[in-house]
Amino acid sequence: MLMRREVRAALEAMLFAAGRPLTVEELAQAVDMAAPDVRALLDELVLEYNEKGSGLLVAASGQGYLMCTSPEYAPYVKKILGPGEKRLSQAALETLAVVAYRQPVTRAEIEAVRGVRVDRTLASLLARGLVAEVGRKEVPGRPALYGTTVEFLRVFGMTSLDELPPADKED
Amino acid sequence: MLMRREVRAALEAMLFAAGRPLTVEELAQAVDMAAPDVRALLDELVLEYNEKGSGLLVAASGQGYLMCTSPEYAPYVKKILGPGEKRLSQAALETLAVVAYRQPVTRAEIEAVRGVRVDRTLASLLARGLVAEVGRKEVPGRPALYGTTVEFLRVFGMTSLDELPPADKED
Amino acid sequence: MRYQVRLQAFEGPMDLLLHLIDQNQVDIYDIPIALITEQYLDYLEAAPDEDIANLADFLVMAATLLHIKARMLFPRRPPRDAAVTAAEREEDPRAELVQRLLEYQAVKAAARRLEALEQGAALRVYYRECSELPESPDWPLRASVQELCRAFRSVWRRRQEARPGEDVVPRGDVDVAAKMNELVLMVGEHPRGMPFSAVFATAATRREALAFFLALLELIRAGRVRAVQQHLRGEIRVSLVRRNIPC
Repeated sequence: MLMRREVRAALEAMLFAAGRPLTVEELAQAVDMAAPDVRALLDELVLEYNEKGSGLLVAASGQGYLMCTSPEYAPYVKKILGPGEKRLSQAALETLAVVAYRQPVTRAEIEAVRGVRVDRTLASLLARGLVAEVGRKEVPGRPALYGTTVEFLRVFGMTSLDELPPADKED
Repeated sequence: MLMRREVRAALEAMLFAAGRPLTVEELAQAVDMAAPDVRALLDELVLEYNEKGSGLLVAASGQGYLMCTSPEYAPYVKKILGPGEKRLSQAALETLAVVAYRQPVTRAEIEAVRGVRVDRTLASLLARGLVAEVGRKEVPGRPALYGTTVEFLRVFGMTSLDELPPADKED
Repeated sequence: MRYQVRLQAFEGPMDLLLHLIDQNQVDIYDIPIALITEQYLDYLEAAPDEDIANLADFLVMAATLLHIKARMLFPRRPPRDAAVTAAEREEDPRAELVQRLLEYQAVKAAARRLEALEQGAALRVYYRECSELPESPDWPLRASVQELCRAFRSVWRRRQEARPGEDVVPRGDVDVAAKMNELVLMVGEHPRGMPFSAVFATAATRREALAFFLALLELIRAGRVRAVQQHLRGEIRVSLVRRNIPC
């Protein structure tokens, strides 16, 4: 049986290494503890990282718990990582925006908003792992429903979809 | 001008996100501070992470400073990253091949052959113990020379480097 | 008026419509449909041949615009103003189009914000860049010698295709220490100084030239060689530093 301090450290190590949000269940299974106990420890970590003014952050989101850098140090991280990956095209960004704000959404629904066919753009977003099929719509033809992925969160630097900038405000 | 606490946090964030050893010079440039001051802060971080029994570690090596998981929590990390054998990525395999056939070889020489930066790949091969620093090249700057390890022989099922198939024959 | 702007410059018919509304500085809630339709059709007519494949989406919107225009010719209500209720606005033939335009405008704004996040222009968090290999040595790795050998050959082939003719890192590599000795002998033969450029004339490859250069720097640093430039942009001459040789 691990000591409490050790479990916390194990959780830290796992969150660090994964590079993606981990669910309480995954983590609980790994440390062989009950999920509620693990959740309590995780929430402690969230608070602690937040309070000590570290450059890192443990964030709880719908997808699970995630370790990432604090937003206030983003400019420094950007300097080290260099310029971002290749830019998404305008068509890809618009399609992605519709998926992000309307998910789950069918292809026909995206096309209705953008006023153009999106089959190729959607295929490339699926291939890049920014969008995934998340189900089928229960209407005749049962069209695929699309949603954003964890990779989407990673590329746009969010810990959860709640951080999507509000859609109705003009800028 | 950043406060001392902020510089530390910025260093943490950069080390976290980079996933490879960062040199004092790189970090100093990013936070716009003198290298010796940054080195002192980094050494503080090394001590602190070590003392507080975190699941993470800041380690100084010949290549610079690296943030990684504490070795004692490796079994948990392994559980989370998924069971089963891992295949080497093409990038890792190619870098390893250049080291194996051209050893001892400097990083710049590997990069000249592969035509891409290899610092991250090389760092992960070093961390995994497939490659090690075997000396310094006696040219200005004395860059590190790399060679393969006993672990490399074990993974590839060889008893000695003489068993490497000749590379100049076409297959 | 003809517009020689390619349709491809627009992300679709909605984008073109927003552009026209913007250009004419008209209220999106009160679109002068006849004017906008006319300008829209002008764009389509002026479309170069390459844009034809792209035209279908634009034609659907053209039909919608013409339909709205036809319905507008038979006004059933007085001109709209802010006091008109939502139910009444529903009956405006333009209402659905306005709704779609507003929605599309929001999508464009959202796309811009996503772009800023992607480029790191806005504050964002960074996930860890995972190393490709698990660090623990007890992690089983699957790899074969054949695979390794193939990888090396493919790297080598790519390299030679990329830079034919140029010498790739030779096995023994060029030895800077040896070059230092060579340089001392060469420079010694020029009592009045050896032209800098001549130092490199004997180098067969770029790497060898680099080795010469590094050797030269080392010699200068060690005080065994002096490099002198008589005037600005003049030739640099390299000469040995004579020491009192004890007999």
